Amino acid sequence: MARLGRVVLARLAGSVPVLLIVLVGVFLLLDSAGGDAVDAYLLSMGGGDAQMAAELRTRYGLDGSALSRLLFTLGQYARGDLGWSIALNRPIGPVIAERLPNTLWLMGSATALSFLLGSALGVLAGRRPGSLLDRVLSGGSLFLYSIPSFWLGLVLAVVFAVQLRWLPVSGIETIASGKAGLARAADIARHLVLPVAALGMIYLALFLRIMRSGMAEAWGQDFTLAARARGLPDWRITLNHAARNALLPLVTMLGLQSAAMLGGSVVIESVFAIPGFGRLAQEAVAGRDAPLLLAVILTSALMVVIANLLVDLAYGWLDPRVGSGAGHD
Amino acid sequence: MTLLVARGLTKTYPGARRIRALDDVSFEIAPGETLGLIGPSGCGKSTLARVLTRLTEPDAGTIRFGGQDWGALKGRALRRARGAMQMVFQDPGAAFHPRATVAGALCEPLRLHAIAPRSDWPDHVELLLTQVGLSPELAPRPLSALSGGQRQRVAIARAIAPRPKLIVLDEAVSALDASVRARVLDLLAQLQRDMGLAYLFVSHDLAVTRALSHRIAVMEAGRIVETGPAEALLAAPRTEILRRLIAAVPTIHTEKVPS
Amino acid sequence: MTLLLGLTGLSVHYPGASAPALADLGLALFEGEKLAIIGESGSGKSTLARVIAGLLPPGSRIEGRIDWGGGPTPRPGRDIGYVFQDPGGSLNPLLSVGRHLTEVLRTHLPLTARDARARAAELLDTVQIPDPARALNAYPHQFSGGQRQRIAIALAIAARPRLLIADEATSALDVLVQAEITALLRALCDAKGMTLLFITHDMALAGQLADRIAVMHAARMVEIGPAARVLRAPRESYTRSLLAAHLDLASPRLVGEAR
Amino acid sequence: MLATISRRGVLTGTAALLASTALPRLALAQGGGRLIVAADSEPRQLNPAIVASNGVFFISSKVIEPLAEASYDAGGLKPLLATGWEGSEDGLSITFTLREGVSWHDGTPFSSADVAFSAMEVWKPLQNIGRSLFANLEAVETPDPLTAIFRFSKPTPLQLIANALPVVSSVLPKHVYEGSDIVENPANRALIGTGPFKWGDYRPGEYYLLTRNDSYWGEGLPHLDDIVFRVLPDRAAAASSLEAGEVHLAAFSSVPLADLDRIAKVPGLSVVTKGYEALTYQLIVEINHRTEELSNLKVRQAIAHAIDKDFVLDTIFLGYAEKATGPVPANDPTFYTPDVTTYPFDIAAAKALLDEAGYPEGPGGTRFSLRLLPAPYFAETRQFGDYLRQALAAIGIDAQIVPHDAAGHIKAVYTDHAFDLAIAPTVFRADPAISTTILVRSGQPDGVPFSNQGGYANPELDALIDEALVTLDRDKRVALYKDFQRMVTADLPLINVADWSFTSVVADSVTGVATNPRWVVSNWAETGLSE
Amino acid sequence: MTRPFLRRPEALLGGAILLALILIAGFAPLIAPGDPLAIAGRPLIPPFTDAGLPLGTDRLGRDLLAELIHGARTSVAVGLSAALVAVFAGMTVGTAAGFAGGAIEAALMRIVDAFQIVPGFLLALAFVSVAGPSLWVVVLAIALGAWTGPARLARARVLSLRESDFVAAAKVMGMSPAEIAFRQIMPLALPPVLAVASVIVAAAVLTEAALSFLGLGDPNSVTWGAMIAEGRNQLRSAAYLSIIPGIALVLTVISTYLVGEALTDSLTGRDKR
Repeated sequence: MARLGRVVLARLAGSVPVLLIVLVGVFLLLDSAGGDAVDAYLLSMGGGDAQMAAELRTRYGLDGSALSRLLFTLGQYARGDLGWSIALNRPIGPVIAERLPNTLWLMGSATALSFLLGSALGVLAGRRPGSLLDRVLSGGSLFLYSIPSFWLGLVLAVVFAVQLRWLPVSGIETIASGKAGLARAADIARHLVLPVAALGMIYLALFLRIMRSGMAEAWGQDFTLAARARGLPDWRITLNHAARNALLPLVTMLGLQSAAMLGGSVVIESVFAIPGFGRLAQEAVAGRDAPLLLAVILTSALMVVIANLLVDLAYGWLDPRVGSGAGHD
Repeated sequence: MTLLVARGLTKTYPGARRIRALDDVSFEIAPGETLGLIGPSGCGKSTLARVLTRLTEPDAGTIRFGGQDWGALKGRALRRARGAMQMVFQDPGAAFHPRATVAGALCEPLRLHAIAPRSDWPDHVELLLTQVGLSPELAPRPLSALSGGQRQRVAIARAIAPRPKLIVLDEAVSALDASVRARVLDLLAQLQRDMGLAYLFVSHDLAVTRALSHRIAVMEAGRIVETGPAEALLAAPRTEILRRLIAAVPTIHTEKVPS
Repeated sequence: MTLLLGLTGLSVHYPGASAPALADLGLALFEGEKLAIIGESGSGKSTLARVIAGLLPPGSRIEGRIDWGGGPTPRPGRDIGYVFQDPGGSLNPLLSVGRHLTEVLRTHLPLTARDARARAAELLDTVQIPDPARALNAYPHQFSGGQRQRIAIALAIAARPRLLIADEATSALDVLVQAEITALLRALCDAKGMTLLFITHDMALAGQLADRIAVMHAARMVEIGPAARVLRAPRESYTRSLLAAHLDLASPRLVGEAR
Repeated sequence: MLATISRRGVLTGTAALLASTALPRLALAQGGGRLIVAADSEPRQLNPAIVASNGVFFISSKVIEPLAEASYDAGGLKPLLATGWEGSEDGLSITFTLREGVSWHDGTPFSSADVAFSAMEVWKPLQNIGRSLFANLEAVETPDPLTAIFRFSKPTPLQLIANALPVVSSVLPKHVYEGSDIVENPANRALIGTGPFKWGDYRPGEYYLLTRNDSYWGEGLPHLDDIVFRVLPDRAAAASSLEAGEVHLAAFSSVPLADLDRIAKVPGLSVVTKGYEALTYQLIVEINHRTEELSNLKVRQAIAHAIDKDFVLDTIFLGYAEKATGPVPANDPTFYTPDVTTYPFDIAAAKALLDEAGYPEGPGGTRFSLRLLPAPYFAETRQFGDYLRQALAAIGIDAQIVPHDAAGHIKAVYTDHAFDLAIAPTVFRADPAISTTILVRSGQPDGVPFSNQGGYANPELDALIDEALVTLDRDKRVALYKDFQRMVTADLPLINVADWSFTSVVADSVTGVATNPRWVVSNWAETGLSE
Repeated sequence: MTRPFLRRPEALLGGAILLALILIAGFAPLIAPGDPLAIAGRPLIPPFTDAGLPLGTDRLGRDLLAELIHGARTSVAVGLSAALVAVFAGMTVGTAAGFAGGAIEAALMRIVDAFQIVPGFLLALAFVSVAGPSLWVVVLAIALGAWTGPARLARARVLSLRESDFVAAAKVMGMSPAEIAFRQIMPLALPPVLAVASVIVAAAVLTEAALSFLGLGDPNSVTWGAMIAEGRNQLRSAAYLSIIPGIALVLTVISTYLVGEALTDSLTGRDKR
């Protein structure tokens, strides 16, 4: 375990320069924008006078140079402080802590669903490439893959929430319900069904296709032929030999897609009114709140780094040729 | 006068196991001579071939070739001098640009070493193809349309195009079927006689090496453990490794059948 | 001599290919004999091995008859063991050697998990893998090429098949290892009374191992007979040309002795 | 005054009124219950005394009350924390009589000291509207706990202050704010007021929870147990939440106009247009007079002629708006006059004016090009932008839409002046002096949103605006503002296109809806739930 | 054996749809002359009820068919341009990194990493909000999140090709590094990148739609995403407003995938057995 800890720490340390590039880039982007946090604030007030704007800029330190503001923010990070959000008028740390779980739930469930179902269906499709089942699953996945997730979300909401009233329309849990423990978990789960379906479908299709083509590739390899020559039962060759090997590119793809999934959740959060990272980022951009946007991007990037690390560890565990996960690159 | 003198070549590959691929290797090759280099897989013979052709830089050691400090040549000077030392690879499928045609592949050395004006290239290509026993009609064909044996002949034609003094043959016939291999070996021997070429013939196959080599060097674990004239060496092996290599050659227990 | 397998008028077409991979082939294989099939690349020798083991790709068209003497159609793995050319490729890189072996053992034999593991260790011992108990937990990439081929042989013979097919089982190996594996195959067949179908492109190897030799050329079997007779007095010109191309330490050299 | 600004809305509004008040539901409504309301935004500053805007009032007006609220009754005002107000003859003071027996949510009694503190320490120095409105406020005297006397340095019309009261006079507890940094006081995030509801909880991005104030001064009020504002920034989500029965009320047109017809037919839901009469929004075309072509009155008139207001009303507002004739909306009972220059839709006239102005059609029919910046924060302003582009194309003006997000738009128009035409949704706040004259008065410093940033300067108009500001006589003041409307429509510093207000979609179970002209931003003490 | 590209039925189907789309996009001004945003009739005419306006009109009375046709133009243009920018940038950086090695490679790959760990859509969102949603900004924003894939692919391919025999042969022949890099290796590194280009095109079309859906599209041109976003508010009352552009979108993306998949198979020699 100590070794694993070191590996994790080393990876996180190694990503520091990358994160720095990200932070500086995003800061410069937002800094070049027309309008600042005070413009956004004045809009929300319905106007104000020039002196007021000047006072506000001084109050929020917006009158300093871009460099000094960047250094100030980075200095805060070095002290483990995420800073103060101008747009929300709150410290950023707690905001992130409130929103992160929602996005994680959405993303995590969508990933789990699409990965499990996608790989299982991919095995079915890839078992006999070219068969009727394969054609149906491949065609179906291509269709799912081509549907914009926001559109799917809209339709699902209309059908299942508004018409049938089986599931809630939006939100992450019943507001101020006072529920706790299992009842709350069940409530959150009910709220997640539709957004997870909308977000997960496209990745389900993606994973299905990758698994299927991985299977097709595995069938062309000597070891599956050798397994047939050894008289192993069909299911065993499919699962233990072909599928197991086809899982490797899928796991790699899981890492590569983690950033994209996080991005995809932005639109879904908007459709289903889930207060998550995507909405926070939109609010940050709209409010020209550089510290908040930086914190959101930093946290997302960290999440992606961690997701990739987990994927690498899983890869190392799946593939004995790769060391404990540290050596895989 | 020797064509090539290698002294103290040493090469260690970095990495976890730090394999010493070449360990103080020294040898000579005379003009027009074939030196066979034999050894089990992993003994370092391919590394030696790559070090000689300057595809890999040694950690230590010197190479003199054609009176020049070959190992010290750099950049443009090296590229210009390369015409004198060519190489033929094991896999005739991988040694050409995947989209090359026969003529295209053969024109590259002509252009790079200014062997002939552009207008004369077609004639040279035709000549080269004839020299390696191929029909000039193959010239416009893509290499991927040729058989393995034909491709290896084109590789040899490409190697002789810049009129080299030495050709390094790295397992050059190992991937070929026996009957094709025999004919390619005949071709190599004939080119040597006609052009006065020297060969470094790297192979794991003792029988093949013996057939083409004047002298043989035996490698084991990065070192040359035994060198000598081919027949004499095989008649009286001094090292265990050579004895084992000899014993491993499958023999048909019968007199040769007249063909 | 009991007939193990009879092939009559056997032809094979691969899907999408115009020319047959095997054409009108007849063969009788007897119990306990060692038959070598030789031929150059594309001659159909591997197709022959695969059609017998039932390993042709789906969509292949088979004509003619395959008759199994004494009993029902054998099951691959249980009644027919198959060793492939590439020892690396035929093992699943993600499964331990132990898993490979127990998987085969428990598929074909009524063994408990513990017994299967013990049996697996014995098998590894039989094919001379050092420290079998530890080897069970190791993965294919941790072994050398020769050892991997030994493991592949252990897998092929795990269920004590009547017929062992070795499809170019030694040609991807180093010369020194090649001899050891050949010896192992011979010893195993002799000890267990297995019939051996040995596919190779090497005349001499066939001669060393086989009782009978069949020569394939362009999808047809051109000659079959006792090994000594085929090698000593080939009836077909193709066989003669193959023999002529064969090189061993007694073959005439192509170059003069070193000056 | 029962002004309903929608032609089609009269019916639905009345129907809803019937449904909610004519039936004896009020009696049933005493049962309390939880009202769930869709909220489309989360204001960063929730204190209504600092930020006097509808987004803030929507939530905070239930907790913190002003001195008076708008009313349908004659006089237009209903007393809340103040029971009476009286101006002096010289216009230099206004005396407020305060309500007895009011206490803050923390139990402390409410007194004139709180009003004095709010006026001098918050409204005058900090509040977006108060900063100009109370610029001349010198002191607030508190002779006794129930009397507050506002003293001004210049004559100040009582009419103006009274009209502004619902918006500018939210009273803060002195004991909570005194001596602190008022803008950053923690109480701004957990409001303490005198209102019918107490601050409950806030989960950013999810909801605000307000709970019943059991010791509210109003007899038997409020009816509801609590109010939940559910954050639903997405307009379609608000509609489906209503349909799914997850939300009782969506205000501020959070249900898209285009969906109203359908949703009005959903059983159990009604569309209500009442309750916004004092919250009139004006769709205006802001003009950058620095642009050479636009400095020409004929060009401005041509543009005014090119706009088909009927189309705008029917298609963009689907009837939920009224044609604007000038800078004061027709539904204002006091200041409005229809006697102004009007610009009927007339393409030929528009073209002729452009020809006269010296901008003939070039090759391809284009006379000149303009940058058009529609404000991005309302669907209607964006759609009108799309329409205006087409309308201008018809008279040979090539308008390219320059898109910005909200903050970018504010900066581009009001600070950088990087526009030729802009489309803004300004608010008419019951008196032209509060936020209307600033749109045309010269001398506004750069960077002030919703003010004259088009570089328009008309000394005559400026003088009129200044005069009206210190005119105490009611009738004279009204007359001055009628002149103001005539001058603006004649010279077109900007073009008023339409006046619109919002709609609410309300579940039939909600009672006490639209009981005053600022209903959605009032305290909802009388709102209840039946069943 | 790889089947030639044109002998695959799915490729033919996809290719036919895509070709039709490109033709429609190219000749949009001829098929539907005039400004597609012009008001053509009464608002909200349902489809197939008015011969003059076969697909009906939208909320402002604009001809839906004209919008759809011109929307194809935007979608195709944005998809192709974004993919082009991404592939070009990715190839350049990836090839440079693969060849240069050492510190330059490390630095370039850190930048690639940086772009890869930031959710591309977040980045696009921020970029478009800040730079203002013109078509080129949208193209750039999409490319910003898409170029890392081609960069990694190109680098990996260059790294493996660098070690291959034919490169060694070219070296031994005396070819200069620059010639090896650009004449020998570059053309071979292109096919796998081109193969993913179709995925990038499809993803770009979807991303553009998503951005427009969130209100970040160029208001001066018609886009299908914006049409869906517009129609979304009438999803229940006039569903056709978002269903019609939705179908167009799905068709475009599917056909791009089909063509891309067939292209990948023939370019990389992969084939379904």
